[in-house]
Amino acid sequence: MEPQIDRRRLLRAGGALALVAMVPACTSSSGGDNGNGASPDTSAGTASGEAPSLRALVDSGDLPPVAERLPADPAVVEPIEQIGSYGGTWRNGMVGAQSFRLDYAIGYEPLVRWNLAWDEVIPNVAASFEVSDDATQYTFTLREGMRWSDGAPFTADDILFAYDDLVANPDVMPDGLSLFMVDGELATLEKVDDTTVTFTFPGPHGLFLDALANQPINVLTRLPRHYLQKFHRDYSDDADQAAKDAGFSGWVEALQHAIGGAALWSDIELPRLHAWVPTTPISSATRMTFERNPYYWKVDPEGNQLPYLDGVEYSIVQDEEVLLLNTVQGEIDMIDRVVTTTANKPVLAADRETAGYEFFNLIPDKLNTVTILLNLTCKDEVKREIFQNRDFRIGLSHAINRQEIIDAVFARQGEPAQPAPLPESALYDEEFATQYTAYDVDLANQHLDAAGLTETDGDGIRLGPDGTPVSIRVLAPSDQKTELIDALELIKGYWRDVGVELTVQGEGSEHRYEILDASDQEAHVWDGDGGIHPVSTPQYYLPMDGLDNRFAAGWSTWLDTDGSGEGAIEPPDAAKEQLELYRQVQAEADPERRNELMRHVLQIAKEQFYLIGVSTPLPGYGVVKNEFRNMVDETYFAGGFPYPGATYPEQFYLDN
Amino acid sequence: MSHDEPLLAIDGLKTHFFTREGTVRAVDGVSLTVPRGKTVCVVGESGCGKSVTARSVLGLVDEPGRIIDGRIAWQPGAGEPVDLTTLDPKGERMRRIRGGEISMVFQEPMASLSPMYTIGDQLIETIRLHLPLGKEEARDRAVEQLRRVGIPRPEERLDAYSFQLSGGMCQRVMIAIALAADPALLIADEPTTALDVTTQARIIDLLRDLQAETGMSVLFITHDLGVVAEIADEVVVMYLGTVVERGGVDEIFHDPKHPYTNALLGSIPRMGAGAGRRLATIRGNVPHPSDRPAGCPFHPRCDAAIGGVCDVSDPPHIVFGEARSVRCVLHDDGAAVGGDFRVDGERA
Amino acid sequence: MAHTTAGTDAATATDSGPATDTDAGTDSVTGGETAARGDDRWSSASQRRLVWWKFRQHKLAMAGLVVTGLVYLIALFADVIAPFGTSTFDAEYTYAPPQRIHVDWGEGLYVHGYTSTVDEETLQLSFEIDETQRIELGLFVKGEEYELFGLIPWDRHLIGPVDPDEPMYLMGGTRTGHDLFSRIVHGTRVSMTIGLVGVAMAFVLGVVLGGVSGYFGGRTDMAIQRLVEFFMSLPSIPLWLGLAAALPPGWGPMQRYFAITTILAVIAWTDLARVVRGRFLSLRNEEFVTAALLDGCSRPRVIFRHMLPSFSSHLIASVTLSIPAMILAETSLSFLGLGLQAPAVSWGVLLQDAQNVRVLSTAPWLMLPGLCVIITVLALNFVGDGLRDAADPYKR
Amino acid sequence: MLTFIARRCLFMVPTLVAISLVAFAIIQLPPGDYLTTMVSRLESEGQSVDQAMLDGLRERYGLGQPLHEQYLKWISGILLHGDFGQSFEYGTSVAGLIGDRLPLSILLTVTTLLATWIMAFPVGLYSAVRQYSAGDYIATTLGFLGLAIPNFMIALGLMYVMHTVFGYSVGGLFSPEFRDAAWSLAKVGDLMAHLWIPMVVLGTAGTAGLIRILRANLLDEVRKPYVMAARARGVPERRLVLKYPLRVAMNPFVSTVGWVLPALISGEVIVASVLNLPTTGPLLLGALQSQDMYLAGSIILVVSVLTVIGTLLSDILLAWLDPRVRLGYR
Repeated sequence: MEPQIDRRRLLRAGGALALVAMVPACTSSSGGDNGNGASPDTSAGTASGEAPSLRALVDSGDLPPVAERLPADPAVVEPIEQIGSYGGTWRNGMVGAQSFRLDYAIGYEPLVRWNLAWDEVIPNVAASFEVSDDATQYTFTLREGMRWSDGAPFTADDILFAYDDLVANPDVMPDGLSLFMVDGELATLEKVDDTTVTFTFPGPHGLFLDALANQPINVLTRLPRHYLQKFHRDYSDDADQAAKDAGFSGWVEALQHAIGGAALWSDIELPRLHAWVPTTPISSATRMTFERNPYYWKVDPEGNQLPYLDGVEYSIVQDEEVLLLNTVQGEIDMIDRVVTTTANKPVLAADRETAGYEFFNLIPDKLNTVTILLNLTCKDEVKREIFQNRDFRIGLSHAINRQEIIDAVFARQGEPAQPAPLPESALYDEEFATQYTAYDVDLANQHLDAAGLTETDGDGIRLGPDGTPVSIRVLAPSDQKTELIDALELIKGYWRDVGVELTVQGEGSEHRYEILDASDQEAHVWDGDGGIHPVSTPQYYLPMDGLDNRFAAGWSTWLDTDGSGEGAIEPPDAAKEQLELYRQVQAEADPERRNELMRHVLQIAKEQFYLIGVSTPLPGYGVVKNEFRNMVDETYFAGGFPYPGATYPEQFYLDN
Repeated sequence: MSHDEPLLAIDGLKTHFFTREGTVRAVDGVSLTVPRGKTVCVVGESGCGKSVTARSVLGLVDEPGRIIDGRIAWQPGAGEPVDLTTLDPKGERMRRIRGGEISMVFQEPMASLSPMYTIGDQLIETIRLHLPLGKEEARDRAVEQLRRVGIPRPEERLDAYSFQLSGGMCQRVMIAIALAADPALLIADEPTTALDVTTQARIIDLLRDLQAETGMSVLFITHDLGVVAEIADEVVVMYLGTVVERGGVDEIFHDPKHPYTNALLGSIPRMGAGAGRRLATIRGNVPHPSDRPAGCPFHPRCDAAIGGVCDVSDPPHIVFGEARSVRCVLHDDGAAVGGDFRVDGERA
Repeated sequence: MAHTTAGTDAATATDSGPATDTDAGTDSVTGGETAARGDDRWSSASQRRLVWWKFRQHKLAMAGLVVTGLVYLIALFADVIAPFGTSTFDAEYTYAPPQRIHVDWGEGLYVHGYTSTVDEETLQLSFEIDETQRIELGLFVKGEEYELFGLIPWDRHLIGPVDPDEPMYLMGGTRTGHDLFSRIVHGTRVSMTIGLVGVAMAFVLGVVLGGVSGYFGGRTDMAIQRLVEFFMSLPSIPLWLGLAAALPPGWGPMQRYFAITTILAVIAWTDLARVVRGRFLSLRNEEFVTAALLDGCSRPRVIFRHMLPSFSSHLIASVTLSIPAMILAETSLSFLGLGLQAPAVSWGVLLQDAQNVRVLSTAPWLMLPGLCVIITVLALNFVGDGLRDAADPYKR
Repeated sequence: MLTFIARRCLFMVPTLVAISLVAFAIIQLPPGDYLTTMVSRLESEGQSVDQAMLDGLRERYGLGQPLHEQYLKWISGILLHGDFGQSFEYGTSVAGLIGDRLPLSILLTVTTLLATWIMAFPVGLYSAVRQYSAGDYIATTLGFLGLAIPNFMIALGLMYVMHTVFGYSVGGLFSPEFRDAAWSLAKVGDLMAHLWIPMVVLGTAGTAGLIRILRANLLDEVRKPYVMAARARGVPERRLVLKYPLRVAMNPFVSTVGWVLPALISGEVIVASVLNLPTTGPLLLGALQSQDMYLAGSIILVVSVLTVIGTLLSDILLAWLDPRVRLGYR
């Protein structure tokens, strides 16, 4: 629950790209052979380098030689700074057993992944891929001779098992996974040969590759058939018994456990494709340790098997202050979350010299520091009518003294801005970002008057059409992002000055989501996502299903169900048009055309002015020890960019 | 009993309590003697300082009380008497006197025994503190002591706890503990007050028998004149921290000199006296020692008080004989003094 | 918490043993011999006065009483004492260190303003005293309007800048640029009353259940004892967590406040119940109770007119000792983020902001609410301790 | 004595049943369940959650079933198979998780309790024997200070001071070099070097409380007639205090044994979080916050059962110590 989970974003275009790793692979139909221009195809033959600890095992006969462990065409990772040396442990930490931290740091080995610049999907586990022009067929070519961490071969059958026997098996997953669906129908998977599979969707699915690359632990590359088939009724008659022996109620539960992903960190026996495999489960009391995967399938340009680092160690602390103190004592090699908050920056900065670390930048994919989402389909019809009035929203926006909030709450960082694509984004629109941000009480009053709220009561609060004072109860998180409530407290005063009452309703996460789910809020506050990548994170720009982005649940229900869903309210034509445009985005295979379509969606969002923002999101930062090398200077912090996994942890090394 | 020196002689004892509210003169110049082999009773209403006097003897006065003046001469055998007031209350000499030479029995037998230990434990402890006996011998002596105070099946009772015994039994145990080391003086501080009447009588009988048997002296503190009549050889009447009258038991009962003694006696119901007759009561209450009246402390309640005299000057101490004296202006008259003196002289 | 059980145990423990400590026999020296009959002030004084005399002797307790009184006064007059309201802030003064009050014999009190800069790289705020900026202070100055006791509109503040828009940060600025001093003063209200209200609730529960248990004994006692035992064997944190998290949605600060208080009371009543029961058990067999019953007094009358008053001072002592425990519990709850929440202002809420290394290293003055907690709890404990010592004035 | 113990054991049964019910109920009180927690966590990371996956999980965890069925499933698992169920968050068996941490909790509790006694005993004794002396006032003030400072403030302050002044590696019970080492004298020494901080933090309040209790009780007892009587029969002063009143004044010490565990575990929740100790407290806190139902419920249950057993032990100890209790006179 650190207050600052809000940094995700992307490299400034063109910045720091010298470091790029894998050669850009073909996004569309041109499927290269191994997608790896920088390295010879025959790297297996030259793969001489391996960690001394593994060589010892090879020498003693406990492990096959490295050439046999690597696939025929191992992935070649271009180091960010230079070729590293073997050894050392990456010391990291997390608060509580939060397995998703591991997903991001260690688990990111999907079929295809994002490049460092976060603008292109490139091969990973798949050596190459091919997309049909209509974006309905996706063919992935796997690496021959690639192995799971226990030495068993990884083949097309593993993908088939993961998909056909688990994800698409109604006994195991009654509803399937939406990732593989178009219009509610699952794709079909076909095995072309031992290293080739093809997904066929019932309709165009232009964002399928993006979706695969967005997920830190995608199901297709982490469900080993040889290990899990003992739990599957179709493969083993004793599946139920095996599941019960393993502590599950039955075979389905055992498999669901595996699909859910938690098994990755609780079952250390589970074979995987990651650079490091755990030696202790996440349930260990104080720390979780990892050691290198001897069968890891990536090499550096000189043919040395990765990873460089021998292991990873996560200390599991219970309080973030402990982690902070550990960090300033130089006991953490690289950390980018939890302790690296804006508030902690002075503390961390003070000890940079003594502890020997530096900062690196994180560009968050956040939308804004404070996004106020009036519920445009509020259950209170009077308020709904008021909130839907664009002048009302413009008036409220002009009433906010953004600079004062920036000074008081956000450490004087950032510029006044609306929730809109950020300057770093390809879809940046200055007018969208800055419209109505001027602090002008007179102008605010004019707009509010124009909204028809001209009468006031004795306390100077404007009266709504029903004669009651206009008040907005804003739902806010009480257990995280405390700056939101701080900011609301200030906004309360500004709005009071223009005759609108604001009350803050702070709630813990669970209850907050319940309220949002029922659309019972009058308004809520969040920071929001999609400042960099509106295409993959569009939910704050148009009415879409979701929780934190719920500003018009009635409309999105109407749009999703063609007006038949419970609580559906017919949206204005603008919103209908937005959704129509976005559907085209989803079906479009060409990224450029997607951006073009998305600009239309954003144009409408700008005109509609659904949400009120305060300022540009604060830049994030991470801490990296001076001897911890091959770490980028700047990267993105975003839900869709599984960081730090996306920065190739396998090529990190310790420089002694 | 080879010499006439009294066993215990208290002279001008002053024990004051220095509280924040002021000084409480609980004992203010008490003098009395306990002859060898005799029983001396100290009588008086509650709050007159009898208990404090008794405790002062053994140095058992708690903070914030202090003996500020006077002598307590203790002379158990031949040789120089010891002034108990000069002994360190926590010192070894005083410790040996307590329980060894002078024993004390308290008002509440039940509460005077620790509930956490068996009575045998506490009895044997006392024996071994004062007599050079081994464990077994001490145990035998303990059984003997219990038998001596009339406890049936003493061997079993040794392992009993105080709360398993009746009040009378407990008092017998206390007496057994007190007598365990053959003390020369037993101070009994209202030992029967908390007991019912029949038990009271038995305990009194027991004490009398034991005294006869051992020849020890007893300083008996009570407010019950009936008990006094039964066991006392000599009587000391106290009022508000001072001795107002001393004398032999018969003298006190038959010829009380102090109006207070008189009044006390008047408040006892008498057998045969007219059933319809009202008991005399003493006017008013005992004042708090910190609010002691000027002059004679008893004058506000005294029917015979002489205005201008009793409330102004301290009453004179009139001595009629070795063991007979009174503090009252009424007896400062030559004739009266003479007459009484003679009578007393004959009796002494 | 550990304090709760330990703190009030003493009162229970004193009633062990068959020889009850209420007997004023001749055995205890001053008490026995002196406080007997006689129409002096000792015997004629009511028990309440006796307790008071005894209490006065305990110097620490008296000091505690004075401090406690002051704190409650502050709570009562918070609006007057605090220079600013709870929502006033100055964005330039986030994490501002405390200002020093200067005295100019000619012109009165003043403080210097700050010029603040932020290091773009480290985000470190630094404050320079700006000698040229002289902010005049005054006593009973005009400032923000408020309603004293919620009734009387007024705008005077005990101390404050002569121009109410000027910054005055005697105890420094908070994370959001509010005046810490004002916040502490306002927080006094919630923090001090939460103890009172909570204890009042716990008191009713404890006295009724403990009384019933102790008076009737037998099966009733058994049942209630099991209940007490049960409540005591549950770790209190999960109880707090569960109950606090279960608070109905949409509750305002006031309702939340009462809910939290109730939760604290639900946990605290067991101690009081044990004390009361112990007292009742030892009193049940006292003669005056039997006498009252024989006199034909009804049972409730016996309980409330005869038995309760005889140990009311013990009760008061126990109650006083549980108030600080409540205050501590509120801070702990707030620490866990389960207690009151901003914008409500209590010491616990203020401390929530102070629970981090940043504050310890760069803004230690934000720990001041902790000092207030300590001082107040200390004072209340002394008062309670003194009361407990004095509860039985006949004892010594 | 045997019947006494048997009777007490019998009384434990309804208490335990009630505790198991309430332990289960407490975790059901907050709105939502583990999955909503998971969703909110992922949402705050910007991840969207697949509804189908959620439904599958809800089914798998049995969260859709009525409460009483969930309870029966849980409690029968415990009673019949010793199976406390699975932790949602950790994906492993609850028994294993608790088993890893409980010994340390108990170690910490027991050492803290002992330290508390060792500290409180002489100080309380002194404070009572020398009532209103300078030493008494100092002990009283220090004791109350211990009571007055919130635990988490002591913990945080101590941690910070250790870090800034001594450059001490904070958090945890072992130095890095001993974490993986086999048990040895040096490792035990290292443990002790780390253990004192939580002991101080956890123990201060308890010590202060016990000092007060001992002082008050001893003062009461010292004034009892039997002390005077013992003095009057020549028992030496030292023995007088140590043998007689102290035995009675010990009772509350013994009575605290039972209640100490829940109190310390509650206190430990905060302290262990701040000091990063691998004990049950933080596990419980985390489980409650994420609504990891079986884990939280089982910890509460285990701790409560231990408490009830502790109470039983303290009652037996009390009976052994105090003949009045033993012989049924109280």
